[in-house]
Amino acid sequence: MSDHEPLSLYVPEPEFRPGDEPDFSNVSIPEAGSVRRPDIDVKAEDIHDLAYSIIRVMNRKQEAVGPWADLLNDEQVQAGLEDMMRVRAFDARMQMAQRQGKTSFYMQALGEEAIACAFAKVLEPGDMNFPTYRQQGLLLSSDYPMVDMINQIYSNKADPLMGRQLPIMYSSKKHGFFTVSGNLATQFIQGVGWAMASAIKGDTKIATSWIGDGSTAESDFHSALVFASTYRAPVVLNIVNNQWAISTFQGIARGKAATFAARGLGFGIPSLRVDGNDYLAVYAVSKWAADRARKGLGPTLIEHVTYRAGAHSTSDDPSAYRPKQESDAWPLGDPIERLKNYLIKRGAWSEARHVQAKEMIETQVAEANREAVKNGTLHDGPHVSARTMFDDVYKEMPPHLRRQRQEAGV
Amino acid sequence: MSDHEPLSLYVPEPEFRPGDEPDFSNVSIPEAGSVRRPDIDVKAEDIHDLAYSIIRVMNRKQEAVGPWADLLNDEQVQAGLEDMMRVRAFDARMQMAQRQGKTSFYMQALGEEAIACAFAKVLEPGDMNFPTYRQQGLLLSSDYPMVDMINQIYSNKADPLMGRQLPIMYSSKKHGFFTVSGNLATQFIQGVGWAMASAIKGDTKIATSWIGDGSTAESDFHSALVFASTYRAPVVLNIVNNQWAISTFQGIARGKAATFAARGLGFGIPSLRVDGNDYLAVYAVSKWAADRARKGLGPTLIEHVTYRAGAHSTSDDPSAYRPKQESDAWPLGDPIERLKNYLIKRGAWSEARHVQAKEMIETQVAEANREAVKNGTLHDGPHVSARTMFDDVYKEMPPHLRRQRQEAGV
Amino acid sequence: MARMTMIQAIRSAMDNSMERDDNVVVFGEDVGYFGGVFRCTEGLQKKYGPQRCFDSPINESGIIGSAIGMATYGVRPCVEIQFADYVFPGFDQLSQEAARIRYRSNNDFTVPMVVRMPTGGGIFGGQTHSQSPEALFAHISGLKTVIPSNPYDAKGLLISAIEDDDPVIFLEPKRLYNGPFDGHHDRPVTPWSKHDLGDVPEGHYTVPLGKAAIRREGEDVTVLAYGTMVYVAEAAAQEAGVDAEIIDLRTILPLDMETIEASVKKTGRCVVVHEATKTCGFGAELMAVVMEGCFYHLEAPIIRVTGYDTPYPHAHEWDYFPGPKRVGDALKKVMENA
Amino acid sequence: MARMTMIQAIRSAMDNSMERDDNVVVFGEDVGYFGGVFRCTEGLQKKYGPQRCFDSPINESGIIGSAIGMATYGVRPCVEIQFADYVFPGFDQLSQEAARIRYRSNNDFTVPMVVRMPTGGGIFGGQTHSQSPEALFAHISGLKTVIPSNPYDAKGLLISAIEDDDPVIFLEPKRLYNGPFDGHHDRPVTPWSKHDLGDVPEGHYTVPLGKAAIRREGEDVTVLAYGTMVYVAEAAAQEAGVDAEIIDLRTILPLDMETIEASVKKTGRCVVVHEATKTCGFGAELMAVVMEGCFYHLEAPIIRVTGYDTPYPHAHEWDYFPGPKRVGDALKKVMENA
Ligand SMILES: Cc1ncc(C[n+]2csc(CCOP(=O)(O)OP(=O)(O)O)c2C)c(N)n1
Ligand SMILES: Cc1ncc(C[n+]2csc(CCOP(=O)(O)OP(=O)(O)O)c2C)c(N)n1
Ligand SMILES: [Mg+2]
Ligand SMILES: [Mg+2]
Repeated sequence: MSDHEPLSLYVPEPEFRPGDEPDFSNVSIPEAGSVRRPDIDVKAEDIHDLAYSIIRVMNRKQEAVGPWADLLNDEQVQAGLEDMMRVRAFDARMQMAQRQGKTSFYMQALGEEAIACAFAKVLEPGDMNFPTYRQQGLLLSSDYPMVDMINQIYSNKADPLMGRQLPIMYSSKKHGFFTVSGNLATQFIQGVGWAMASAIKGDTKIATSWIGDGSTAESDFHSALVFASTYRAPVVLNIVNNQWAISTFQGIARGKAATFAARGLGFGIPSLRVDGNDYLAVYAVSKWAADRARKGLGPTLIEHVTYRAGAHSTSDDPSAYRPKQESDAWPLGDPIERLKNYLIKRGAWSEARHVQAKEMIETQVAEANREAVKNGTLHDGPHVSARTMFDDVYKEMPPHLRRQRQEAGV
Repeated sequence: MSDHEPLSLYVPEPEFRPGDEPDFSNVSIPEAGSVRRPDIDVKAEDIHDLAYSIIRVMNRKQEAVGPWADLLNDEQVQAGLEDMMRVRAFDARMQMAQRQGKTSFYMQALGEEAIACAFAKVLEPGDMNFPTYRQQGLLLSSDYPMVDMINQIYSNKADPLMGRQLPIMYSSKKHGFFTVSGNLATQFIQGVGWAMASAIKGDTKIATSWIGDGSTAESDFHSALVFASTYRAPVVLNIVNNQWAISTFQGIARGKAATFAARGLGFGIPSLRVDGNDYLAVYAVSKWAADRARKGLGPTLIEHVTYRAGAHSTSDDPSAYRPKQESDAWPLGDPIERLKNYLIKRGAWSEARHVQAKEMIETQVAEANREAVKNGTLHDGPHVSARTMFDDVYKEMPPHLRRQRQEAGV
Repeated sequence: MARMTMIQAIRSAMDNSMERDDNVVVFGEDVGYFGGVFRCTEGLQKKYGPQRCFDSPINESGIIGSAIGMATYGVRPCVEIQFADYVFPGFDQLSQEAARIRYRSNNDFTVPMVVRMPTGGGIFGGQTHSQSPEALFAHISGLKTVIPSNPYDAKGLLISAIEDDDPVIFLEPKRLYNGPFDGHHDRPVTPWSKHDLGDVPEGHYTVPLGKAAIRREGEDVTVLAYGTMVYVAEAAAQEAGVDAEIIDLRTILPLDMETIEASVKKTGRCVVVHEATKTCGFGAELMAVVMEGCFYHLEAPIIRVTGYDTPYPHAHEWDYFPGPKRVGDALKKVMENA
Repeated sequence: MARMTMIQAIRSAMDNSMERDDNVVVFGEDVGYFGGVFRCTEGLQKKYGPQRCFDSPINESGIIGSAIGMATYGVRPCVEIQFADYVFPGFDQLSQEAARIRYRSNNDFTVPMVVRMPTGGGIFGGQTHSQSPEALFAHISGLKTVIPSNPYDAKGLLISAIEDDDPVIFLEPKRLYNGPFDGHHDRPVTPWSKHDLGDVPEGHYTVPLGKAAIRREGEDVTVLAYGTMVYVAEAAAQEAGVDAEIIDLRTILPLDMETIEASVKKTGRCVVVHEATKTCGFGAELMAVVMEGCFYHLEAPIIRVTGYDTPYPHAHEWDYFPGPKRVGDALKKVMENA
């Protein structure tokens, strides 16, 4: 027998479950403008505090304040607002399309639109994103054709990926969007490798890797930090902390201490947290990080703090594991509403113009959808020929696949 | 064309290569006794500094000083000194045995003896180590029979592991020594799982996981930190930073920033660095961590700073990649010399007694070796019957293995 | 006795096991509060508390590695990998650790552990929710690999797996969770509630590992199949009018050679069917052992019908899936050959 | 032309490739300053600088994952995994990523990458320095897998692999690094300097992937082998006095079916040999394809001689290793069967 008290396993639980009244009033959120903006060549150890704080630009009065403000003019911000509105409208339309049986599966970015949309604006042609399945905002904020996205989602005969990939697993080298993987976290280290290649070649391109809060637990998150810090790779490492990983709250990946951003500090990587629902803050922090990468100062880790307002995917129903009202109670608000109010306050936007913009965007989305439907949908076809199923496993088809294709009679 | 300067890949290099004169005078080493000793229920964020410092007890005058001192009486320290001497003598004998062809392979712990030897003393019966291949000190400081170790190394007929395992990959549940794996880092998360099981069962046993500096780059280091922090597992996570991973210096695993201990901070795990060549300091810090685990306060990460004074293994020749004198120039000294001098200064040891102890230990080792040789050696045998090669793949031998054994005619 | 879906049967196996043995613990991604994305662990956390059924971080190496540690402690973990496609970050822990710990430690440490995972296609899951990696496990000495085809077996085999003292891979054909799917994707599937093998005792029982079941007796040709392919083979045999003897292997390692050999020696012909890619799939091993054991009884070359050697394509799921037509053609061909 | 060991030939392949193409980069554990634990990359860092040949952190998933990223950039990484036994932490990146990126992106991104690793036993490496995992790679659609058996091929195949636009696994039988080992562990090994296949051009040349080589022509039985087993088979044939046709597969995927079929159709008998564990090893696939292609020409069942289905035991290395005695017995047996 032992003299010691029995041990017990601690299993973290979220604060609120269905039936609870979510109340985030005890969550301390730094005031907008209150967090300092260091020079880009700062050492990681001199900004440990930034990994525990939240950089915010828009205050409650809808003004942009503090050292991270004033990087974008009104026109740019208007475009950013429209980008976010486009993502939301696109998501809503595709969500519906899935319900209608046009595709097998869809994943929205509801509530997280600011992150990818703002980030897209700090990149230059030739840079490469290694995204997850929730960064459609990167494509929708650049000139990637919506109809191609929908063709992919419908796996139809015009699908640029030949019906081979799950819906939303886009790929576009030209638009700096690495082929999305269904396997979590693998892209995080691949982006580091790509950035290392740019440095090896003496080029000027940078990479960005993306990962969700839950997926930071995966080993490739660690691989990425090890390689990025060792070789000072020109990469921006983005964590999108939307509080949930399917039904699992972020405390299972994080424990109940420190922050996701703080994971970078042990590697000497400058690490910052940003209000992910504040378009202006995301832009400012992303720009800071991209500038570091481009200047050869190495990697930066950014934790974008946001909230997954929708279901994980069309296969998920969050009411089974979190209160329905949690999304509304979430203290960082809605990114579109906030940016809209900021512009209105500046006199650079109006309710009327907003309605108008929304209509215009919804029309664009509807048109793209109509266009795509002409090329077919998942269950009704047409698809590309089944014969193509055997292509591109290798650059040249080896004899055994030729034989199998023949046997398949396609 | 881009407006930016070309990037280039940074590849960390050690300060000294063969032909260089190693000079560590610019390495700042905190004075013995200068680092504070927090309460064991301290929060990780309140002791970030301890992950960047080095806890030391023995000063240059061979006295034990400061808040981490005075935990062991002279008799205990004498035993500790003899433990370290036993490891060194054992290693020397086995190194020679490998050269004589008695075994295929050997790995010394030369210069690192204090770590495992001191750590062994903070454990209680029933606790479990998940060691690497360089923690023979754990066995040699407990009552595990040396002759069994040698039988294993010689893969002879008395080998407790039936000749199945590489030399030095010991296993002894009874002595709290988990079966050593050839695959790096896997044990680090296994130890966490074992500790979780103890907590699940409401038991009082704790686990300790061990890993080398180079192996912290492996993914299972991350898995261990994630699981240990999330479930507050009763485990002590030990990093033995002996500066080298075969030919690769620790800067490749660590980059050239932060420390290995700092990796724990992003998980909210209290993380400390200790002078691994200071037996008294290792004991004190290990005790602090073991107490935390036992009291249900969760994991602790310890970076033991030491130097691999010998070759990586009998297959390695370090003169190809580091200066021969580097080991002597290394500023933390030799653990045996230091503890010996401390005891002499206290009047609890003498040169004569040291010589005597050394002789006695060498005799014990030689006797154990003679005993083991009677059971055979790798190339000359005898071994256990080849028939046993088919046993214990499963608890019960399935038909296909029975058939294969029959075909083998053994 | 109750009618259960395969999901309910699997849940019931864990429930019974947790009730009988305090050492059984269940964890994995989303398995705790929510009860798993396929709901196999629903209600277990509520019943047994979060210390025995809990959510894990998304780290398959961590799930398997920590389970190994627990198992060596004496706890019996039954962990879930959300999809078989996601086991690979944990493949090192499985193949290099779990599989060898008993052997390398000479029984000093053992790993009684079950790793459950949904396998196979047929749900438009694309290349990352459809794979059938059984052959990779079968090549690793020290692992056992089980693939049930119906609720009764699923429960009995899972209880056996949990009670087994070695690591067991438990592959759940996700297309069978709700009913026996015969590959006719354009027809409704009979739910398990209308199928005899949906009759599942509520209490404890076992189906032994390493024993195949003959699903249909026949004289003309032996079909070796497991999981979903059992029903595809049944449909194919009927439609092709071939008197096939259909063997559901249930456990691919250890393999029930006795049942296989007796059947092939009787029929003199053999067709091997699986959904996994062809090259180096488990079908190759089946062809090899049948050749080794029954060469002089074979009246025609063994034919294998498998997934093609490409990733599992999303839109062309039904072109890829080895359905009743392809299996039926093979049955006819093996009958023509001589 | 120079006499080279297999190590020198492999080094020369990388050296030539780095010289011809700036995009070729080499990295891995201990491969930079030191030149690799088997010295295959010795001198490359000095010649091409640390940006093109460097030490990596000990993280196989990171090595392979970062190489994938580099390859999609346009660089051509040739990375080393220190031992094939240690590839498993990177198995997810290889099997789920490298293997499928071309396919899933419809050629938008491609992965021209080589993953080199020493394979096989015979050096008293125990269970973690002796494994032969080729079957696991062969089951993954999208990977090519190469196993050279001599310096000439090693160099030519490695250059082909580096120039290939798809991911290639390059398994180096470590027991052959210094000479052709025929399994007679108690006899001295001829060094490559005394063997014709040690004649290696210093410049650029290729040996195509997917083409087998007939090492010995014969009439009685076809032996399918690769790597070390080629020499074991040669010794066995000679000692057993069987006129064997010995085929060195060189590339196991894609497989040279033409050469295999022509030979088996000629001899009517076949023995398959590998060092890897038996169940679901590549030998099973070879038996399957030979049966599919040559059933009616087979006069006896194909026999496979392989490692046993246990971990690779340290002290019993020579009981485990499928040496000339076991292979010779199989040759005699296949000749007796009819
Ligand atoms: C290797 C792997 N394991 C598990 C899954 C299943 N899975 C898909 S998404 C997901 C949750 C990811 O959560 P998070 O990283 O927070 O991203 P979010 O969905 O919130 O954007 C899981 C577990 C997977 N796709 N890959
Ligand atoms: C997964 C894996 N990769 C690579 C190796 C080869 N290897 C054995 S020891 C070693 C170096 C480990 O260095 P470190 O962790 O610093 O431990 P030390 O030897 O210094 O005690 C390497 C690369 C291995 N055993 N396992
Ligand atoms: Mg999330
Ligand atoms: Mg080391």
